[in-house]
Amino acid sequence: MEVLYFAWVRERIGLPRERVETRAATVSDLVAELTAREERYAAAFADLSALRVALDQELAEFDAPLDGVREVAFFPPMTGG
Amino acid sequence: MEVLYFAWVRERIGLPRERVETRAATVSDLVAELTAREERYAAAFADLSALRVALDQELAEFDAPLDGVREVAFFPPMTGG
Amino acid sequence: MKVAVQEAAFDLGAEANAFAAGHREMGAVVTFSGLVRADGGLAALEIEHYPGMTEKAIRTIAEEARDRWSLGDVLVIHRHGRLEPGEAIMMVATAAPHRRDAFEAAEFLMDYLKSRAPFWKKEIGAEGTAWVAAKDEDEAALGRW
Amino acid sequence: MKVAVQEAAFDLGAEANAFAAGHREMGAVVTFSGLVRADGGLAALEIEHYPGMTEKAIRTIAEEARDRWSLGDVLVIHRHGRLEPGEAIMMVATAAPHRRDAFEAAEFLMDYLKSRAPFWKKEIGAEGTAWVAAKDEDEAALGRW
Repeated sequence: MEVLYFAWVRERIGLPRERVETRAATVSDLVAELTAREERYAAAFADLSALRVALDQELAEFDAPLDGVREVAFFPPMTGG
Repeated sequence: MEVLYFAWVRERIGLPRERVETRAATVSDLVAELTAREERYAAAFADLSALRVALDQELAEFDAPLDGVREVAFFPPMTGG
Repeated sequence: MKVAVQEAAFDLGAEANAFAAGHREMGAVVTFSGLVRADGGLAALEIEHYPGMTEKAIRTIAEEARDRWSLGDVLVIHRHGRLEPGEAIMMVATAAPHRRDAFEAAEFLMDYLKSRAPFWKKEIGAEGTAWVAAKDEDEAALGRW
Repeated sequence: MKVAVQEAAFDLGAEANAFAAGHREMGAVVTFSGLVRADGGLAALEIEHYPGMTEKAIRTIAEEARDRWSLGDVLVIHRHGRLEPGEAIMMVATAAPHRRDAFEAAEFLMDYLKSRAPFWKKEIGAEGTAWVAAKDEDEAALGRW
């Protein structure tokens, strides 16, 4: 699946998007996998309460299943307007 | 004092303003004086709940004293905006 | 603070731009404009006002808004005379550091202008003319503040 | 309904005029514009967004507003990229037969755009850059609706 990062999540991880091959069942599982990879992921995902996630461009919860999802995006709370 | 009429009050009485010599103590007394004058005044002042009054260009109540007042205006509830 | 009571038409967009440009230290600008509705049958609106009292009443309302909310500035323009359907009757604008202040102050201004500034509207239709009646809900709206 | 997510600057007044002109049957038009505050030290604002999701999220919010209030139309413009102090970041406009609907829908749009549309602001100052943190009060504002 495609995994996208925005704002300081993007800056900490150091790239805006990447293709990830995973069998993670939920967003939380995916976060655990990424966190285990490298320090920069661990830094980005250190505090999930400061993060939001979208699945196929819709806001979702961290316990949401990834079944059939093609695009996951992680970002901080939004500050538009 | 100067007495001014606006909107349908002006139309019923048939003039926008007039000079009135009066010893009326309150707005209500002035209304009673005018009402007694002619039918067109009686028609304009028939329902005081449908009227508003301003004394020297400030909204006031019908029991307000006229002491020192130079300009009295009668009009329907306002419909600006 | 700019208050204008005028017969001439005004350019809503140009006024909004000029107002916003004057407040570079403010983050939020709200405008409200009241337009003559192009309803079936309405040929024109005739607005009467009370010269002298009108400006005073609007300034009092605008000052009250500035006391109640944290505002950078307030603009009120209100026309009188004859207006055609689609024309702007009036506008208010508020500039504030925060959006909630700008919104609330603009609503407050509108609620008070509606029932406390001496304007009267007459509708001119194909079948005659009629003074617009004040609505109970407009008087009731003042109770919010 | 017009939704624009764009890098280019827009003319607030021209947009407001075009929007109002398109709604001659509506009596009330409200606009909100968010401007980059010319605060001490801020050199620019950099706005990042999530292409694809952004337009969708804004449309969803605008449709919700149209379901909840009696509205003639809704306009949302939001910029991304680099903005200088004093520039307009975004605007919303609502047209309605009655002013309360126009005001409430505009506030609703702003509250939701603020916390539910995928934009992130970064402040660029003389001493470095900093992502703008979301405010608890912005999340809390959604509870009103």
